[in-house]
Order: sequence, then structure tokens, then C-alpha cells
Amino acid sequence: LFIRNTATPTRGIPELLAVAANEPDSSKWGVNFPNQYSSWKLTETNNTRTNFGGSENFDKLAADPRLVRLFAGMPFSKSYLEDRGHAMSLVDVRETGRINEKSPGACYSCKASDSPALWASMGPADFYKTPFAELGKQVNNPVGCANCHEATTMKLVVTNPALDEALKAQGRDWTTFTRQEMRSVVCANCHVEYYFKGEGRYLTFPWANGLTVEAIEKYYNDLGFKDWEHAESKAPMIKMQHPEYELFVAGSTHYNAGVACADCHMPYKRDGAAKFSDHNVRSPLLNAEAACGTCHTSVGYVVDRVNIIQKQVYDTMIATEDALVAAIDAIKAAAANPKVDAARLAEAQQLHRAAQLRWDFIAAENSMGFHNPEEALRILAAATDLARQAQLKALEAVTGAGLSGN
Amino acid sequence: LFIRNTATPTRGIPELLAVAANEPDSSKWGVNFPNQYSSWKLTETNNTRTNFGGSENFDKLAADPRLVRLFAGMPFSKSYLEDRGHAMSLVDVRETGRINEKSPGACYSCKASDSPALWASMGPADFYKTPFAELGKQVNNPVGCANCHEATTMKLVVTNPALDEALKAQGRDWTTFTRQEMRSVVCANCHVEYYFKGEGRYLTFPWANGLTVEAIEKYYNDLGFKDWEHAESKAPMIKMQHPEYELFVAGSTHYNAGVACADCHMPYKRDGAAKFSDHNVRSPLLNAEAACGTCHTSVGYVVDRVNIIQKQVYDTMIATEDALVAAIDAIKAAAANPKVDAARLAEAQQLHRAAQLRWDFIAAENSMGFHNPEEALRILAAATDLARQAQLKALEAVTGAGLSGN
Amino acid sequence: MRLAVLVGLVSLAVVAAVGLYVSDFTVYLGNDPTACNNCHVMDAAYEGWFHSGHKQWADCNDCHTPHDLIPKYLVKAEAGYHHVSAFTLGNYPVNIRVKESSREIIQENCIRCHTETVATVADGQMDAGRYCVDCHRSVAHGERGISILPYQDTSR
Ligand code: HEC
Ligand code: HEC
Ligand code: HEC
Ligand code: HEC
Ligand code: HEC
Ligand code: HEC
Ligand code: HEC
Ligand code: HEC
Ligand code: HEC
Ligand code: HEC
Ligand code: HEC
Ligand code: HEC
Ligand code: HEC
Ligand code: HEC
Ligand SMILES: [Ca+2]
Ligand SMILES: [Ca+2]
Repeated sequence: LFIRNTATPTRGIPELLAVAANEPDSSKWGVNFPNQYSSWKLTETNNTRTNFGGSENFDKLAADPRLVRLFAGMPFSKSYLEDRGHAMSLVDVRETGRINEKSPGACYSCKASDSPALWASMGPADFYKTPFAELGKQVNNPVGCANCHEATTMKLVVTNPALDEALKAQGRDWTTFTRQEMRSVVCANCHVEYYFKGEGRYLTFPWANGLTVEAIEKYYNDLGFKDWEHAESKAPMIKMQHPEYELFVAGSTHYNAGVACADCHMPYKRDGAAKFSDHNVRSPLLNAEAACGTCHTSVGYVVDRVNIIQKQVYDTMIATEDALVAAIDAIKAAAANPKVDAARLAEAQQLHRAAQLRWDFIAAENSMGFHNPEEALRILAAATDLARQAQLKALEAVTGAGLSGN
Repeated sequence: LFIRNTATPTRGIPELLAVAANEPDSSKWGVNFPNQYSSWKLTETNNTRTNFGGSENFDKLAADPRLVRLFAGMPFSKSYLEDRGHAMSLVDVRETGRINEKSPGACYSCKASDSPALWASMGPADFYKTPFAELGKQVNNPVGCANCHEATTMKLVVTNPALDEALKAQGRDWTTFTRQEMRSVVCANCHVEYYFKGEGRYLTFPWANGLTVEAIEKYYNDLGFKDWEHAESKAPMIKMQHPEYELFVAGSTHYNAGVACADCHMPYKRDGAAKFSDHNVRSPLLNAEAACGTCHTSVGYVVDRVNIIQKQVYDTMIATEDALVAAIDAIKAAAANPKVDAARLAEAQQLHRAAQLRWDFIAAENSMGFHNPEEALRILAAATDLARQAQLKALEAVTGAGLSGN
Repeated sequence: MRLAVLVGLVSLAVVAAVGLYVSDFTVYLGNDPTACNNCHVMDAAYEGWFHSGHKQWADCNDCHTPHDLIPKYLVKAEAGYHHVSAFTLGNYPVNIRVKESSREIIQENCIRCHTETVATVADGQMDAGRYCVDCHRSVAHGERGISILPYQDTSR
């Protein structure tokens, strides 16, 4: 009904080449869509840094050493870099210190436009359990067209079996979603929390109870699942990873207003008369005029607000980290104490797990809270509370109850 | 060119009566401005309740019994009601259980349109130190026209000496403020944190270091000031009161966007052709179509967001209260223990003070966080952290250090 | 000085030439909104206006040009030159925004039509430093909120 009488988005030029289904090579698609291709290509060379993001792959562990202790006993304590553009995904997954001989092919799922074709040919199960190094021989293209589009129609599609299954499990059929919904759902192919289920390392999204941090916690608790045992506190831990989609859809200002990921990260760009979606997906702060200006008359005002919000979230997050470190120290001290009360110690460890998975839900999320400021701060407040309670329980495990007023 | 000085004749209604300077009786002003007067009059009968506000003066202590312990040892633990309309201010200050024979006249400052005239005639200092009961004989009119307007010009003015002095101390001259700024500053005559300075109970706003909660805390700490000693923890406490203005101006979405208190609480209303400011000042949720609908096309969407935000803030605030109660218990237990470490106990009490004044900054603020959601949640997160640290310090005061990992 | 005049004359010639070239120039002397919409870059503005509360009340020029005869055509010439050159050279921003000067013209026009309505409130004693549309954000061009293009065709 809206804007009915204007032209549909003009594709750069008429199709020259029929692209095969799941074609992994983005340059082939590029023949038909030079604007989208050339803008996508730019994600290979982006390297500008912003206050809390940007495309320079700086070392997050050096930037905040607390992380090394919080991740003690698992790969993220060895190597954790700031992310960069889609075209760098393959380079980065191969260079990371988190990969070892035991890493499964599943790690390639969200790193390559070869994945859809391979899932189709060898089937997801085999794809996931094939060793990373071996599967790598068939993987040559970073995140590209085939991860988001259907070749014949250029429609946005769910390409990741894990997303397809997670939505089905919720009784939702993505083929009925509106175009605006798909402009966010397509990102959920990858920008979501995940885990590898069972021996087959089957890629799974923990959405059965919903997408909030509490719902995801319940999912893992019911399953009795842990990603690793913390080296110092011996608590059964969960590692959260890039829950951009989950945080965004949790009643955020923009989500509730009907805004989609692509509105901010792929704003329309003009090439002569034609408008196209900027495929140079990056921090909108590097492109605020186009990214925010479509809807906000004062770009200076909104960018200013982002800075205020990100500082509020960052300060609160650091306080949570200090509380977590204190909790780890207390649990360690208690465990070392001969007359420790085992039951209370276990409670303290459970509290450490609950606190850190909440913190990580915001820390691993990549907008420093902007995608949903109130939700981010609500979760961090709860995380700090739980971390301090873990510290208290650890003390009680040694001193006996009563004192702490719990 | 902007909404600015056009010749007086164009005013909706020609002046019928010359109103004397500081005229306390609003009905006299009402002769010239029937719309404003009759809408103001409605604040006398409003009694609709909203989720967290509204005009029904329900008992806040019954609604949340934790408050009785948090305010132990001071009047708010005896009587604390939800606020209602301006025209009820006099009734309510006289009926409250917080007034006793020692109450100063200063308590009438923000409750009566007689105040400006009395400040002018007897001078602020005498006004404040005159006993409440005695000053009451000269006070007959609730908050009204004279508290916000200059009779001759109908300009918005600073009428409260405390605000005038606080602004001057910051080197700011309100007579140079724009009309839009005054649409918020006029509310700061009353909707701000205050204290009574010294023996003369001189009404003062603690703004010397700024308006953030940290700046206000520093002000009171430097002064070594306390409102009361907590009956259970014996900590030197600060009672925060209605810091609506301070929270709003702390970089909130709306303040930074140039929105004023009056925009939401006194939206224009139509009377035939001419529109006027609705002086029925109340919860905008009871009038959302006008209060929000002009700037936000989807009223349903914004009201929905208010509900989400208020629930997030409320849940976080209750967690803070539980932490504060636990801290009080721990400090009490520690103090009762013969072998307590006095130095550590004092630290615990200071932490209790710091935690509760932050919590109260949000709890006593009347929008359940909506005026500045991110700032409210940031402050509550810090309050919970400090409360739990108070609890830990109290434990340490008995068990000795090391254990807690602090 | 002489140079300025020269430039002035040349640019006038350009306006005429380019203007006539881009589309039939004379319609810009009128008030037909579709004249503005001759430029696809005006589409969003046109559509917004088309669906706003004002379509039946006000045309583009009721808001965007002053209403004393002489200034009106000066503004039209100035804006017209700007539009045509910008459009032909394509050197205009991704998101077109009103200039401060246009804002003030618009403000005058709001008040011109609504004098009676705002008589009381426009009688403030201090400069408000704000425009009608700071509150009435959608009366003129409808909701600016959501990106428009995704809704263009529901076919896919
Ligand atoms: C309203 C605009 C908006 C929407 C909608 C939005 N984002 Fe963002 N996003 C931002 C901003 C602003 C940042 C912060 C960038 C920075 O800190 O430099 C950001 C950061 C990110 C980052 C990190 C970027 C970097 O610099 O490393 C990722 C990844 C991301 N968003 C993905 C998503 C996904 C996926 C969605 C949808 C589920 C989404 N965004 C929705 C505005 C938005
Ligand atoms: C097939 C998986 C996949 C899909 C689909 C995907 N992303 Fe990404 N995205 C990644 C990976 C992997 C990275 C990190 C690459 C790296 O750091 O090497 C990334 C990085 C980003 C970044 C950071 C870029 C930078 O320069 O820091 C942003 C922003 C982003 N994605 C947004 C989006 C949005 C918006 C969508 C949907 C329109 C989306 N992504 C869809 C996998 C994906
Ligand atoms: C469900 C999709 C998904 C899976 C499965 C996945 N990743 Fe990622 N990966 C992403 C996204 C999205 C990003 C960009 C956002 C971010 O960095 O948080 C990313 C970023 C990265 C980066 C670049 C930033 C960094 O952390 O240094 C590396 C390296 C990486 N992943 C390695 C891995 C490894 C190793 C595995 C397997 C254990 C894996 N990924 C599994 C989606 C995924
Ligand atoms: C990160 C996900 C992602 C990747 C990778 C991606 N696209 Fe897109 N593409 C989108 C989104 C989102 C849209 C907007 C679709 C809509 O509005 O319905 C889009 C739109 C398009 C359109 C429609 C016209 C337009 O610009 O809106 C074309 C053509 C297109 N992409 C081509 C490509 C090509 C070619 C590649 C590979 C070089 C590619 N895309 C890679 C997400 C992606
Ligand atoms: C497609 C439309 C759209 C885009 C694009 C968009 N916004 Fe918004 N934004 C909105 C809407 C709608 C609201 C809700 C308030 C309202 O109704 O005006 C909003 C609200 C906000 C707010 C107030 C909420 C808060 O927490 O303070 C900020 C700040 C903001 N946007 C920043 C941004 C930034 C930064 C970008 C670009 C990275 C952006 N927006 C892109 C539509 C958009
Ligand atoms: C953007 C709109 C907006 C602005 C601006 C605003 N408020 Fe509010 N105010 C609200 C909303 C919404 C509530 C919550 C009402 C409720 O919970 O029923 C509220 C609540 C209140 C309350 C409690 C009302 C009740 O129901 O008891 C007071 C008092 C108040 N505001 C004063 C102020 C003051 C003083 C300012 C300026 C410093 C201000 N407000 C600015 C929207 C606003
Ligand atoms: C002279 C002091 C004073 C000034 C000035 C003042 N207020 Fe109040 N306001 C009060 C008092 C006192 C109450 C509580 C009355 C009661 O509960 O009996 C109150 C109550 C309120 C309430 C709650 C009404 C309800 O029904 O719950 C709102 C909202 C409010 N004020 C907003 C404002 C706004 C907005 C301004 C400025 C435009 C303002 N006030 C100026 C003293 C003042
Ligand atoms: C600086 C201005 C100011 C001063 C001084 C002040 N008040 Fe108030 N009072 C307010 C405002 C504003 C409200 C409405 C907002 C609220 O209730 O938090 C209010 C509300 C009240 C209410 C109604 C709600 C309730 O709490 O039951 C009572 C009773 C009250 N005040 C009593 C007092 C007493 C007693 C004193 C002196 C000790 C006093 N006030 C001093 C501004 C003031
Ligand atoms: C709580 C503070 C407050 C009180 C009490 C108050 N006013 Fe106002 N009044 C305002 C504000 C704020 C404005 C808006 C002024 C502006 O926009 O410059 C206003 C505006 C006006 C205007 C200008 C026209 C309009 O409606 O905007 C008149 C006339 C007026 N008030 C009369 C009165 C009368 C008569 C009374 C007493 C019955 C009264 N006011 C009480 C705050 C108040
Ligand atoms: C004078 C104009 C104006 C009025 C009146 C107004 N707002 Fe807003 N509101 C804004 C602006 C400007 C923003 C910032 C985002 C943007 O640029 O649209 C905003 C943002 C918001 C947001 C997004 C911020 C967030 O934290 O989610 C919400 C929600 C909101 N307003 C609710 C309300 C409610 C509820 C009312 C009425 C009680 C109201 N507004 C009254 C102008 C206004
Ligand atoms: C009711 C008054 C009104 C009418 C009629 C009107 N406009 Fe506007 N126009 C405005 C206002 C108000 C703005 C935005 C000012 C601002 O954002 O501060 C605007 C902005 C614009 C902009 C700049 C884009 C932007 O968002 O800032 C363009 C282009 C425009 N108008 C063109 C037109 C065209 C073409 C027509 C006729 C089809 C038209 N206008 C009709 C009042 C009007
Ligand atoms: C020749 C093509 C064309 C026509 C016809 C046209 N415009 Fe524009 N208009 C533009 C371009 C290009 C811009 C962007 C210029 C810039 O912002 O640098 C623009 C910008 C604007 C702006 C925002 C900048 C400003 O001046 O404040 C307004 C308002 C506007 N046009 C109104 C109109 C109205 C009203 C009409 C009809 C009388 C009209 N336009 C006809 C091409 C056109
Ligand atoms: C050419 C005359 C004219 C101009 C210019 C004009 N209006 Fe109107 N406007 C009208 C008429 C006629 C109506 C319908 C009758 C009424 O409600 O007063 C109207 C209705 C309105 C309404 C109520 C209906 C609605 O859409 O909400 C508002 C608000 C409004 N105008 C504001 C403005 C603002 C703000 C401007 C400047 C950006 C403006 N008008 C410019 C003539 C005009
Ligand atoms: C502070 C915000 C604000 C400003 C500034 C403002 N208005 Fe309004 N206006 C309102 C509100 C609120 C209403 C009442 C809407 C309602 O009744 O629901 C209104 C009503 C109107 C109406 C009548 C709408 C109807 O329903 O018939 C017109 C016409 C109007 N305004 C024009 C203007 C003009 C012209 C200006 C600039 C001189 C202006 N407004 C400035 C907030 C504002
Ligand atoms: Ca990055
Ligand atoms: Ca109330």
C-alpha cells in the first residue's frame, strides 16, 4: 500500500549469466549484480576501528586481560579477536588459535558460501563431524551470496539447517515471513548463539524455550549441558557467542518499531539512478548518514546517543567482570580449604555459571548493548548480583551460614 | 519566526483582570485564563492508577514492605504515599504522617502558591525556620499559577530561591534560557533532590558538583552530611527525593532530543479553534494520544515500550532492594558479634550508604525509570553491586579478610 | 563584482538551458505537486505528502515557498537552479534533507494557515527555538520511521 507507484529496486543490470543453485563463487553472481558484488568485496579491506567495534581485528584478550581468567580452560582464553568483514571470514577462522586437530567441520558452517552446497551434497550430519582440516579441502569461499540468497530468485532464504530446524521446532515457517522480517532473519543464519549437540557435533540453536537469556539458560540446564569446566572455579560453564539476533528481538526499541538488521547494516546506496543495498556490511557508525539518516533527521543526535549508551553498558559490564573475578577467587579459596562444605561450594559454582553466561550474553554480543540497551543493562545487573552471591556462597561454604544474611 | 513574541492582543482571551505579582489565589489568574485554570482544577479530582504511577494515593509501604526496613529510623518508614495532582499538594503535606512538631516551614516551599509571596515578604531564611504549624496559618493555596508564572507577563520563571541559588552557583543565568528550556526548568523548582542546610533548615539543592548521582553523592560526602542514621545498620544515610529533573537531564533520549517536561505532561489541548497547554498535569499514560501521539505516530508502540522499560527497571530495582536488605542483616549480625573488626564494619556501613542512595535516586524518582531508562538501569546495577559488597565486608568484619577475594 | 554579475548571468542561462532540457520548465511556475514529482528523487517526499493528513489541504508550494509574490519566485529560481543542477550532476546526498532556510519558510507557512489555532501558544514571551514539526513530525510527509523500499513490492 505504501509507495506502491514507484519502481521496484532496480538491479544493476539485466541478468547476463544464469547462476547455479548454491553457487559458492560470489564473483559468478557478481556478473549479474556488479553493485552488490563490488560493495561486498569491500568487506575484504575494511580496517577502520570504532570505540567498541569496527573492522580492525585487534586482540580482545590484550584489550581486557580479565577475559583470560573468565575463559580459563577453554580456547577463547588463547585467542579472541575483534571481528571484521564477511569476505575475511575464511582467513580468520583458519588463522585463529581456537582451532586444533579436534575441531569439527561444523566450524565452517558460518564461514563459507560453500556450506549450502556441501550441506546439500553430503548432508549436514556428515558436514559437521568431518574434521575441520579435512572438510577445509572443499571450502574455498568466504561468507557470500549463497549464504543469504536463492540463486534463481535472489530471494533472501534460510540457508543454515540449524536455523531451519530451530524455527520448525517453534512451529514457525520462515517461507511465510514478510520481506522485512527476512531482512533480519537472514542474519540469524549466523549471528546467533549455538552449540554442537552430542558426539556428531551437530550444529544446534538452543531456542526450544524461547530466545531470551533466561530461556536459553533453562534449555542448557534442562539438558545438563556445559561447554567446558572452568579451570579455576571448576564450575560447569556455558560460552555464549554473538547473540545479536536474540538480543535485538527481545523487545528492543528498533525491533518493536519494525526496523531490520539490513536497515542499519545494509542501507540503500545510489549508483546513478539505481538504488541498491550496500553489501559492505560493517559498523553503521562508519556510515551513519545513510544508515541512520533515512529515519532520523539528526544524525549527530543519534550517534551521540550511541556513544552514551555504549559507555553506560561498557562501564556496567566491566563492573560485572570484576565481580566474576572476585567470585572465582573466593570459590578457589574455599575449595582449597579442608573444612569446606561441599554442598555450598556446589551452589557457589552454579551461581558462577549463571552469572557468567548472562555476562557473556552481553559481552559476546557485538553492539556493546546498542541493539537493546535496556535489556543489556537489565541482564548485566542480574549477572553482577549473581556473581556477588557466588562469592558470598563460597564464603559461607567455609564460615557456615547465618552470617551472610542469605 | 519561531513560536515567539507576537503582540499580546493575539492571545486567545483578552485580559479581564490585572493579576498582582505573586498572587497566591489561582482562581484570580483563572479569570483571564479559564482554559488553563479549569484544566489545572482537574488535578484536584484525578484518581486513576497506572501500573507504577497515576493519581491514586495508595500506600507505597504496604505495596512494598521492604521499604519499611530500608527507611528504618526515619519518617518515610511511617508514611509514604503515591503522589497525586498539584491541587492536592496542600492537603497531602498536612495529612502525611511524616510531619511532626519539629517540622520546619521549609516543608511548605513546594506545596503552596503562597510561597513566592511569603519568600518576598518575610525572606526565605525566616520562611524556612518558622515552624511548620505556625507558617501554615499564612498558607492557603496548593501548587498553582504563582509557582510557575510571572503574573504580569505570564512568562515561566524560577520562583524557588533554592533553584535560583543552585543555578547561580553553577554560573548559569536562567533569564537567558530559551522558552523550551524553561518548559523543563520550571519543574525543577520542585521536582528535584533537596536537603535542609544547617540549623536554619535552609532549603538547598546539592548541585555544586553537577546533577548526576555521583556528583550529588560527592557533594554530601564532602559535606559529611547525613539525613539520618539507619536504625539497623547504623550507617549514615541519605534520603533521595523526586530527582525527576536530574535523571531526565542526564543525557536521556528525550532530553537530548530537545523534548521538555511540559511536552509530555502538559500537551496542547484544543478548545474550539485555539489550543492551550493542558494544565491537568498527570501521568502521560492517561493521555497518551495527545502526550505522545503528536511526535510518535504509533501511540500503541510507545506505550508498549514504556511498559517494557518500566518492568525491566522494576525487576532490577526489586533485586537491588533484596540485596540491600541482605546487607542490613549482615551488618547487624556483624555488629552484634563481640570479635567484630570495627574498621571493616565502618567500611560496610559506608558501602550501605553508597548503595542505598543510588537505589533511592531511582526508587524515589517517579517514572519507574522511563525518564532515562539506560541511566536508571546503570545506577541500579551499581547499587546492587555496592549492596552485595557491603554484605561481604560485614562478613569479613567477622571472619577476617582473604576469604572473600576482595 | 563584475565577475559576480557575469557568473550570475551564466548560471541563469544554465538554469534555463538545463531546466528546459531536464523537463518542461514552465510547469515549475505553477503549483502542481506532480511537477515536483517529475524527479524520482522527490518520490519519497511526494509519497509521504500523498499519504499525509495534508494532501487535501496543502500543496508543496503552500509549505515550501514564501507567500508574497516576489520572494516566491526568487526562492523558486534559487531552489530550481539547485535542484536541476544537483539532479543533473547527481551530487546530492543519499538522504535529502531540508535546508535551515527551507525550515524557516515552512514554519512561516504553518503559522500562516494555523494562526488561529496557535494564537494562544504562539504568544510565548521567549523564543522557543523550535519548529512546529519538532512535534508534528509526520503531518507533512507522514511517518519517517521505517525504511520505505522494502514495502515497495509485496510480490516477493
Ligand atoms: C538501529 C540500527 C541497528 C540495527 C537494526 C541493528 N544493528 Fe547491529 N549495530 C548497530 C550499531 C550502531 C552497532 C555498533 C557499531 C560500533 O560499535 O561500531 C552495531 C553493531 C553490530 C555488530 C558489530 C559490528 C562491528 O563493528 O564489529 C554486528 C555483528 C551487528 N551489529 C549485527 C547486527 C544484526 C545481526 C542485527 C539484527 C539482528 C543488527 N545488527 C541490527 C546498529 C544496528
Ligand atoms: C553465513 C554466515 C553469516 C551471515 C548469514 C551473516 N553474517 Fe555477518 N558475519 C559473519 C562472520 C563469520 C563474521 C566475522 C568475519 C570475520 O571476523 O572474519 C561476520 C561479521 C559481521 C559484521 C562485522 C563486520 C566488521 O567489519 O566488523 C557485521 C556488522 C555483520 N556481520 C552483520 C551481518 C548482518 C547485518 C547480516 C544479515 C544481513 C549478516 N551479518 C549475515 C557471518 C555471517
Ligand atoms: C552459528 C554460526 C557460527 C558457527 C557455528 C561458528 N561461528 Fe565463528 N563466527 C560467527 C559469527 C556471526 C562471527 C562474527 C561475530 C563475532 O565475531 O562475534 C564469527 C566470528 C568468528 C571469528 C572471528 C572473530 C574471533 O572470534 O576471533 C573466528 C576466529 C571464528 N568465528 C571461529 C569459529 C570457530 C573456531 C568455530 C567452531 C568452534 C566457529 N567460529 C563456529 C558465526 C559462527
Ligand atoms: C549478509 C547477507 C547477504 C550476503 C552475503 C549477500 N546479500 Fe544480497 N542482499 C541481502 C539483503 C538483506 C538484501 C535486501 C533484500 C530485501 O530488501 O529484500 C539483499 C539484496 C540483494 C539484491 C536485491 C537488490 C538490492 O540491492 O536490494 C541483490 C541483487 C543482491 N542482494 C545480490 C547479492 C550478491 C551478488 C551477493 C554476493 C556478492 C550478495 N547479494 C550477498 C543480504 C546479503
Ligand atoms: C528504519 C528506520 C530506522 C533506522 C534505519 C534507524 N532508526 Fe533509530 N529509531 C527508529 C524508530 C522508529 C525509533 C523509536 C522512536 C521513535 O518512534 O521515533 C528509533 C529510536 C532510536 C533511538 C532512541 C532510543 C534510545 O535508546 O535512545 C536512538 C538512539 C536511535 N534510534 C539511534 C539509531 C541509530 C544510531 C541508527 C543507525 C545506526 C538508527 N537509529 C537507525 C527508526 C530507525
Ligand atoms: C518523553 C515524555 C516525558 C518527559 C519529557 C517527561 N516525562 Fe515525566 N513521565 C513520563 C511517563 C511516561 C511517566 C510514567 C507515568 C506512569 O508510570 O504512569 C512519567 C512520570 C512522571 C511523574 C510521576 C507521574 C505519576 O503518575 O505519578 C512525574 C512527577 C514526572 N513524570 C515529572 C516529570 C518532570 C519533572 C519532567 C522533566 C524534568 C518529566 N516528567 C519529563 C513521560 C515524560
Ligand atoms: C511548586 C512546586 C511544584 C512545581 C513547580 C511543579 N510540581 Fe509537580 N508536583 C508537586 C507536588 C508537591 C506534587 C505532589 C502533590 C501531591 O501528591 O499532593 C506534584 C505532582 C506532580 C505529578 C504527579 C501527578 C499525579 O497525578 O500523580 C506530576 C506528573 C508532576 N507533578 C509534574 C510536574 C511538571 C511536568 C511540572 C513542570 C511543568 C511540575 N510538576 C511543576 C510540586 C510541583
Ligand atoms: C524541593 C521541593 C520540595 C520540598 C522542599 C518538599 N517537597 Fe514534598 N514533594 C515535592 C514533590 C515534587 C512531590 C511530588 C513527587 C513525589 O511525591 O515524589 C512531593 C510530594 C510530597 C508528598 C506527597 C507524596 C508522599 O510522599 O506521600 C508529601 C506528603 C510531601 N511531599 C511532604 C513533604 C514534607 C513533609 C516536606 C518537608 C520535610 C516536603 N514535602 C518538602 C517537592 C518538595
Ligand atoms: C506546574 C507549573 C505550572 C502551573 C502551576 C501553571 N502553569 Fe501555566 N504554563 C506552564 C507551562 C510549562 C506553560 C507552557 C509555557 C510555554 O510554552 O512557554 C504554561 C502556559 C500557560 C499559558 C500560556 C498559554 C498556554 O496555554 O500555553 C497561560 C495563559 C497559563 N499557563 C496560565 C496559567 C494559569 C492561569 C495557571 C493557574 C491556574 C497556571 N498557568 C499554572 C506551567 C504551569
Ligand atoms: C516533542 C516530541 C516528543 C514527545 C512529546 C514524545 N517523544 Fe518520545 N521520542 C522523541 C524523539 C525525538 C525520540 C528519539 C528517537 C527519534 O529520533 O525518533 C523519542 C524516542 C522515544 C522512544 C525510544 C526510546 C527508548 O528508550 O525506547 C520511546 C519509547 C518514546 N520516545 C516514548 C515516548 C512516550 C511514551 C511519550 C509520551 C509520554 C513520548 N515519547 C513523547 C520525541 C518525543
Ligand atoms: C504541510 C506542509 C508541507 C507540504 C504540503 C509539503 N511539504 Fe515537504 N516538507 C515539509 C516539512 C515540515 C519537511 C521536513 C522539515 C524537517 O524535517 O524539519 C519537508 C521536507 C521536504 C523535503 C526534504 C526531505 C526531508 O525529509 O527533509 C522534500 C524533498 C520535500 N519536503 C518535498 C516536498 C514535495 C515534493 C511536496 C509536494 C508533493 C511537499 N514537500 C509538500 C512540509 C511540507
Ligand atoms: C529537477 C528535479 C527536481 C524537481 C523537479 C524538484 N526537485 Fe526538489 N530536489 C531535487 C534534488 C536533486 C534535491 C537535493 C538537493 C540537495 O539537497 O543538495 C532536492 C531537494 C529538495 C528539498 C530539500 C532541500 C531544500 O531545499 O531544503 C526540498 C524541500 C525540495 N527539493 C522540494 C521540492 C519542491 C517543493 C519541488 C516542486 C516545486 C521540487 N523539489 C521539485 C530535485 C528536484
Ligand atoms: C495551505 C495551508 C496549510 C499549511 C501551509 C499547513 N497547514 Fe496544517 N492544516 C491545514 C488545514 C486546512 C487543515 C485541516 C483543518 C484543521 O484541522 O485545522 C490542517 C490540519 C493540520 C493538523 C491537524 C490534522 C493532522 O494532520 O494532524 C495539524 C497538526 C497541522 N495541520 C499542522 C501543520 C504544520 C505543522 C504545518 C507546517 C509544517 C502545517 N500544518 C501547514 C492547512 C495548512
Ligand atoms: C510541544 C509540541 C508542539 C509544538 C511545538 C506545536 N504543536 Fe501543534 N499540537 C501539539 C499537540 C500535543 C496537539 C494536540 C493534539 C491532540 O489534540 O491530540 C497539537 C495540535 C495542533 C493542531 C490541531 C490538530 C487537530 O487535531 O485539529 C494544529 C493545527 C497544530 N497543532 C499546529 C501547530 C503549529 C502551526 C505549530 C507551530 C506554530 C505547532 N502546532 C507547534 C503539539 C505541538
Ligand atoms: Ca568488528
Ligand atoms: Ca502519582
